[in-house]
Amino acid sequence: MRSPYTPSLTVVDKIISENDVNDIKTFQLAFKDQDAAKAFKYTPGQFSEISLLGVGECPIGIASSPMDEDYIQFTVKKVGVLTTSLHNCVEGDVVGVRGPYGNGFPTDIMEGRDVVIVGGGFAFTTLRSLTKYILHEANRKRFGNLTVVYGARNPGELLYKYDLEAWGERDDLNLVVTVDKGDDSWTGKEGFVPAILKETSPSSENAVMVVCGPPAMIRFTIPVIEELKFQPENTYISLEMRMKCGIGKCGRCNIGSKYVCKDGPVFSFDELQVLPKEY
Amino acid sequence: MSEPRDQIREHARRLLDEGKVEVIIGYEKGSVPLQSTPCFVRDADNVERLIWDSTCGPNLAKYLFDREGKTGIVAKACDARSIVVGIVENQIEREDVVVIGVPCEGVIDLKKIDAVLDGKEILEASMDNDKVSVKGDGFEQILSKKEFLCDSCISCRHRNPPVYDILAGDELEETKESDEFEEISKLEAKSPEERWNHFSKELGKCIRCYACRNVCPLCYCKECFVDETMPSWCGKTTDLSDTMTYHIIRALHIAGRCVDCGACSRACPEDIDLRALTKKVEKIVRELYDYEPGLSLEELPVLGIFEQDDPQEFIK
Amino acid sequence: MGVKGKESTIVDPKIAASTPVSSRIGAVLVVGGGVGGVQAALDLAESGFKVYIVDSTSSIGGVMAQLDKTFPTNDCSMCILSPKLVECGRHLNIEILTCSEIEGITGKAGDFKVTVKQRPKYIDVEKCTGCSECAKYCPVDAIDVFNEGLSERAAVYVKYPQAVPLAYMIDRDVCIGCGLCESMCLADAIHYDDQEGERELNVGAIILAPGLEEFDASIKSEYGYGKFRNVITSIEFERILSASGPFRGRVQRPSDGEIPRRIAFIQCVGSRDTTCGNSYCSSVCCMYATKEAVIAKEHQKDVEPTIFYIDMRSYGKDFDKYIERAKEEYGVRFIRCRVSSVSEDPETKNLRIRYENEEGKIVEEEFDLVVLSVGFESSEGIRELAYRLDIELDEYGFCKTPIFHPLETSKPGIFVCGAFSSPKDIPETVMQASGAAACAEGLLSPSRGTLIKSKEYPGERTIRGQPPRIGVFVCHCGINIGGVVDVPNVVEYARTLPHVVYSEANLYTCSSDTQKLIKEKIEEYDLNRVIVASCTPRTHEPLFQETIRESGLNRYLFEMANIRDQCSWVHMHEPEAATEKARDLVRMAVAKASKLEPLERLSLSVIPRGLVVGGGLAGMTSALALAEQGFQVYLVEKEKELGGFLRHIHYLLDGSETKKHLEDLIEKVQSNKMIEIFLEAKIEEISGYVGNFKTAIAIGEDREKREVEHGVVLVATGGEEYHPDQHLYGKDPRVLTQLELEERLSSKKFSGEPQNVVMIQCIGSRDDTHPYCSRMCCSEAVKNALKLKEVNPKSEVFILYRDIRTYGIAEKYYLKAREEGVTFIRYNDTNEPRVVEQTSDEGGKVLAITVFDPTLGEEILIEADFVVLSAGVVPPKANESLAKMLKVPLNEDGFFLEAHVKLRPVDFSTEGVFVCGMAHAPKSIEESISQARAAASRASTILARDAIEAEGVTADVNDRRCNGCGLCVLVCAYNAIEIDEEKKVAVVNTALCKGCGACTATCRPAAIDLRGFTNEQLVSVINSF
Amino acid sequence: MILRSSSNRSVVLKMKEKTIEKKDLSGFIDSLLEEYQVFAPTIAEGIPRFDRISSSTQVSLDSPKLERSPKEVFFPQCETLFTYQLIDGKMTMEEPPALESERVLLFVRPCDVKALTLMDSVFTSWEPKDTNYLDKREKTIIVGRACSRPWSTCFCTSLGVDPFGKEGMDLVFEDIGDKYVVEALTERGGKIIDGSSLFKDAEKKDLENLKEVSKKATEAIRSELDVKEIEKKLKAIYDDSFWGKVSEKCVGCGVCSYLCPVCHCFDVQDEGTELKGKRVRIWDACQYPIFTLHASGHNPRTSSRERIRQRMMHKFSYFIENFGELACVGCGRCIKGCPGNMDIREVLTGIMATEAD
Repeated sequence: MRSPYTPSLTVVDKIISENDVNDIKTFQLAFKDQDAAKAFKYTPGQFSEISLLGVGECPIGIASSPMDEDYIQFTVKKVGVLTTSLHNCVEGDVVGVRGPYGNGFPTDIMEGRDVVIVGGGFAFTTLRSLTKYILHEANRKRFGNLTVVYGARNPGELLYKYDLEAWGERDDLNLVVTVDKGDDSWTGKEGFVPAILKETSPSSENAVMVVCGPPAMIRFTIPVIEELKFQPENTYISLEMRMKCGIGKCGRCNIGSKYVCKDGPVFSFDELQVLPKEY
Repeated sequence: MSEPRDQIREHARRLLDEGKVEVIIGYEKGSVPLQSTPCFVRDADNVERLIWDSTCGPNLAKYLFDREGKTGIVAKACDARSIVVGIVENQIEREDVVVIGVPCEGVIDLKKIDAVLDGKEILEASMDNDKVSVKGDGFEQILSKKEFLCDSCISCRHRNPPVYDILAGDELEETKESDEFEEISKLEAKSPEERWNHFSKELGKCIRCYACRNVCPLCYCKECFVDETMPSWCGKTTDLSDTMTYHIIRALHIAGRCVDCGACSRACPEDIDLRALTKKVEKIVRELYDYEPGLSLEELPVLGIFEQDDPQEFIK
Repeated sequence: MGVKGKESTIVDPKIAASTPVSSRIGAVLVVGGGVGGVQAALDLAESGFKVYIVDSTSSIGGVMAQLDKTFPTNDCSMCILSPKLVECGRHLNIEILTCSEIEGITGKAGDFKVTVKQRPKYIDVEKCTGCSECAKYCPVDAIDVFNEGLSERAAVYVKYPQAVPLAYMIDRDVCIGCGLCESMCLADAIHYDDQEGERELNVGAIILAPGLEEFDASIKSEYGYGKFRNVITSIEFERILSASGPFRGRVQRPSDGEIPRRIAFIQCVGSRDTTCGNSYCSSVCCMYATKEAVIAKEHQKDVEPTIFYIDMRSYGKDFDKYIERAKEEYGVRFIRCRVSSVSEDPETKNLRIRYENEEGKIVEEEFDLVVLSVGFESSEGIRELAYRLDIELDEYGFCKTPIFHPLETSKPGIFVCGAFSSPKDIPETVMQASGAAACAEGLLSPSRGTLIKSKEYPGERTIRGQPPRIGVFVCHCGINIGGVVDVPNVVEYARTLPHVVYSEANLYTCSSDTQKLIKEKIEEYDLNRVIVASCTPRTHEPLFQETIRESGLNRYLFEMANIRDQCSWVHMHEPEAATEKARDLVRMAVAKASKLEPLERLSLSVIPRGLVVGGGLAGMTSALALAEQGFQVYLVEKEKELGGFLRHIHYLLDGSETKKHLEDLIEKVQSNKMIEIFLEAKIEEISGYVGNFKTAIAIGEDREKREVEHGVVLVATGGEEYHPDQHLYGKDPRVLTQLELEERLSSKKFSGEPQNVVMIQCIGSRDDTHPYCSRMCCSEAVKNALKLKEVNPKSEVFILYRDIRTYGIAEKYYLKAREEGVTFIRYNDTNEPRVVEQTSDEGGKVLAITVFDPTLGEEILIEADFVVLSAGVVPPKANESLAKMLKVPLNEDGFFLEAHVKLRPVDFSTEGVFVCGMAHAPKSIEESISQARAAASRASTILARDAIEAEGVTADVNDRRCNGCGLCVLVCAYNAIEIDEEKKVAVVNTALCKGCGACTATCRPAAIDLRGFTNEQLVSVINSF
Repeated sequence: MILRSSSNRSVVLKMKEKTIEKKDLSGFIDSLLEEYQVFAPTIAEGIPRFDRISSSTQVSLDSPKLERSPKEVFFPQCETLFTYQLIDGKMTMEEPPALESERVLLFVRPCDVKALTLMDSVFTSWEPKDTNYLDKREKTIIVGRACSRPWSTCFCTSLGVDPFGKEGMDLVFEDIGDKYVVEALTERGGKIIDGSSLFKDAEKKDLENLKEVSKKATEAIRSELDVKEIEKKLKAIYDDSFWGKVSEKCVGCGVCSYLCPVCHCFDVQDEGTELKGKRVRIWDACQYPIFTLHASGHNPRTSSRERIRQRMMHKFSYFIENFGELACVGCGRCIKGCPGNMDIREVLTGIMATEAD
């Protein structure tokens, strides 16, 4: 009997510091056990429970794409007990992983349609997974136009600068990167995500919108989404909630009758409309 | 003079009518015989819900912490002392509270009554001055109230609220019949091993429900040490080491502050002898500093101040 | 952080005559490394002068290092002294010359050349690491002088374990030259061929702090010292009590090692004794004997101490309370008598004491141990020193000082402090030391900052976000650690620990070549945390912090594992377990180090001006002392004129007048351009903190507002005469206070008929409402009695007293008064004199005083023309509001409570605020002046800087957890925390925070963390254990 | 072995009723002990609870107080999920072994058995199943007892729980005075009494008696609540001021949750250091403020108003949505245990009486 609570062990392969103040790092993990690696099949938008034995575990969205076969990546901001300990890890340290959990983004629904990805700040991690997934040569044709609007507070806070650079050179996506406030070296856009989204004005015709970001951003983006005429059933958001077990048992991440870990974290706007606003 | 209960109602009505307070916190009859339940009266028409008798156990001072607006509160002596501690510790604004003090002859410990009923359930009960009559399926018994008071009430030395705005009922004569620390002295006389066994047995029962902490007016920390995770001071399991850590540290945190209201003991669903810890700590503070908390608004918290001649036997 | 050179405008004319201002040397020589010398040196060095300390012994510390506890707080003497010694030892601008003596002197004030002779130590102080290996192998057992001969030590020795400098020396008198130590010393520090050396020091001023010697008790042969083994001196007993003493704090008697139950203390051995030439009082013996009695009782419950005394001279601040406690709580028996003889029972070695009790009966009592409370006296060495420096001594061999210049010797530029000028206790010595430093600073202020070194550091490397890269340096400490702990094993082990990227062993990690090596390794391995596993952070942490700072690392990225004092030393016989423990300790240090963060030290600019509150003697003296040093001063006086209490004092014990001195002083203050005087002024508000105070003052009748900014505050609010309501005072014009009597005597209103005068002591002192002794009333009464006798020798003067407290040299005048026929009658506090008006035999109305004379055993009646009440000193009411504004405490009696009664007698725990004069406690003119100068000296250590650096280890409040209960505010000794009433959370002023951690420990919800010792760091240490 | 899960309960058999004399009960229990781990109501230190017994003498059927719920037999308050140890730089993890033998849980009331079936829904109705719970649940034979002595705080009947109900039991004991009527409901239940000479076939009189007793007991339940369509009601009053009032006296302790036989929320914690320790799960309660506190400091349920609402919504609305049943069995433990005498019956009455504002 293998308990669903027992993690598989992975080794930290690589640590990438993502921002200037260095409180966000991407951890690239490789499973120690090949069977576990094979069993770990995920879709963009899913998450895993990351463990440090002796410290605890917490759920973290998967930042790599399912197409990245040799490793999985998690981008972690230093906020709590576990994330702080994780930040103290060095390459070669052992980290437990169980999952993947959650529903992930509805890539099946997106197929054959335009995709608009809107992300702000640290919440871009699973959107990056989705973007990478769609952009993969094996997948790209299955989707229509891809628009990515991504904003951060300042240039230093932008995640995945290496990806953004590579994506910027491609012509099969419309990448719009913005910062709230630029600095001397910043030549890109300045402005808040909702405004930039409005300016970008992607078509809602046969399109699916995915949005992730801090509550304030979401609040101001919703009117823009409505203005752009994206239907609630075609607009998806990935929610943050305090989770523990990740598998719908421990009872703390519910919003109404839904468990964010099991039934989410991705919800369409029309699903959310019937749920209490307790998040 | 009318009954304290009627006086409480009268004062409550007046305070609400005159707009002196927004709410009166008092007791009303509970849903279970011999239990009262906290009651929040905002409308003068509802003051008849308020009661005062020996079932009024919960320490209502708890509800003053973190409350905004003018509040009237029915406070027996120990509740009033908790309020004093709250004021002294900057948690309660004196001017926001109207204390309706009630001299108190002690409250009933239901667990003690249950113990003598041997499994029979009380379905109805009534009380007069010193008797409690209980009725159930096929039995009726009249009990002497005095024998079923809470332990903290038996050793109580402050039956009159030290601070109040209005006094409902007549001041009572203070008694000093028994030795307040008798039980503690007995425990102290035991060998370390016996004491260890006592505490292991008692604290081993803990289910970490935190009822003791949450009913205690003085446990008002925004984040309790047991809940803290950076660092984690205390394991969350029911292993003896964890439950002991929890209870001992809690006792230390209320050292010099605990007024021995007994609310924690009454709240404990596992009947743990919590006062063995809190009363011992109280005794130590008394012996070292000759200090009793909650008696004066002027006195600073004893463990919050340092004086040159403070005893420091612990540093040798 | 540099030190400013300040322009001086006013210079004492006496000094001005010495050396031109421009060529004064910015260095000071301090002779004597006791607590006085150390304090003076620290003050001077901190305010911008180079300091040399010359001590004749092998290390500094003096007598205080030998004491066990100190009265009246029972603080451990070594514990409070040692930090100062360490600070001295590592101060960049203090050079300590041990085993040295002054050979000769040339030059004059401002520019002396002093020749110092250095005896060989046979050990290179620079190389010696204090590891103690040499002493372990030395085959010689010599008498341990530090332990007063009660134990033995090797020929190669260090005075005591905390000695500064912690370097051994060889006692060549007993050394047999076997060479064992040389072969044992891995530091290569032993040089048998060491020669006597000579140094010439060029200094601008000299401070003498050589202290005094204890009286040789064998001279008083009737007490049997030297004959009976169980008769010991108080200083020997002090060593017996000490935990580091010969018996490790166990009270036992020398003859058989048994615990003595009955212990007798005989007071005034070598004091107040004309038979041995020492007619002065040694001032401290009553207190130290009581303290020894109390401590003995604390150490051994069944000890029954008895103190035989003449007068209980517990005149100091809070001393009487101590005596009361000794009686009440400890059951110490006090017997007032002079012991006539001590004899020994040859069998039991017990001692029989013969004495005459109060009823005049001869009593004989047996004791197990007799302690002789020996006094102080001048020594041959001190006389020699005085001779070489050409300074005058008084009749007792103490340094001669004018009353109004108690810190000045007869030679300009040479100052004195401590017991050398007269017997005194530690706080008086410390005050005088700071005061003497102020004198030197005043003289040399133009040269301030010219000879000091300061350090330049490279810019700090930023390590934010980098994973920890820890380097571990494990010290062999010769074979101190290496001989027990398997150091290579620990080094290997350290390498396996998380984040450790480098690890190595050093023979002596503290040696200067290792410092270089550490810096290289930091560079080579890109280390961002450094751990040294060696001795103790107490002595060595600053050194290593310094080293990593020189490599551009924040000093707080250093961590120490104590594998010597707490490991190899205590487990020397279990090498395996010790190695295991060393591994544990290193692992714990690594756990903490990996969580260390750089901390910032707040730099606070300093406004180089002072505010002096009170324009009396102390206030004016301190204002002038600051002005002499070139600092601007605001002097606030509540009255319309300057002068304070001194205006009511007209003459002194020796009969000299005071008026001239006072006028001179006022004139000097008024004419000093650096001093701005506010008369009839009231302080309305004081805000800010050290270096940056802002004070609102209302001046004059029309309360004109003035706001001043200043860096320090000196509190000199003085004292007032108690206004009696007893003994017909105020009802009968013939009942006067001493001040009123003095007024009359000086205005010659008393020159008529011979008068009968009765003086009653302790009016408003040592009673229920004023439990303290007012200290000066006994001298005041003696002074006025002598004056009365002088004005009219036929006058009869009676002084009714409880204890005559003419301590120190004043004892001389007490004797003189007795000789002149002044009658002293003792009364009990239970049997106070009564004063009534009655009709005399002649039919006139006279004052009748009845008093019970315990010696006669009967009540006596005195008819008097005048009754003079020796009214005590009370604190001014306004102290309370001032204390609140300054956030400094008052004691129970209403006087200001200093930071530490022993070693910080003019400081407050609130930085930048100082106290002097009678605001602190009742005291004499000399004491007020000394303390006033001390306050100026302490203040100048702040004012002399451009900026002060606040501690980096400070408290940090987590708003989310804080519930605003305010307990932290109450426990903060530095007033660094306030509650933000709006947010209901505590706010720490990091400028004031000293990082003591009291708030952290008090905070229930653990909302306060101490940076550098965060809960997270400490828990990780514990968890890794 | 019979597989059991919430959707696939064991086959319910109809077998002939038996009886056992009360005096023979201990003999029966002792015979069980020879073969099984046996859990039964006991009293230790004055606290009645279900615990493993080693002798029939430990069994206490008439406890002076309501015993602690039997949920801890399957879902202990602290349960080790796995242990771990770093040996020579290699991390190893070990899960506690599965139960080796079958267990018998004796004398559980119908309401508590019902509660177990509710808990089954949570732990076993979707993947991944909670193996820790499932293992214990599968390997435990549930012996119920009809509730012939309800407490004054019981209100099971209002929630559709029958004090003589047999749902979820393998075997049931029904008290008819000097003996019990015993009914095997599943094969597993039958298995443990098969071959025991202590059990006799029930006589007609016994069954008549049983009917009588059952009727009396049902009548003895005094509390009657109308909670029809409560889930809809709750949705309607979600933002009502009612919650502010009802939560006012709650002090936010976990007594109600910990005594509740249905509450199943838990927390996962590591006990030990980085080198060695265990991961445990511990009961948790939605009334604790930190239950939903995010690491960022955000808390979606900031006050007891939201937390009480969550508790009630979970039991009476969300659970129905997910599993079609209420997550309350009316045992009344929370009423007896609450230090402030907050009575869930009153809260329910209040909910039903509230018109959304």
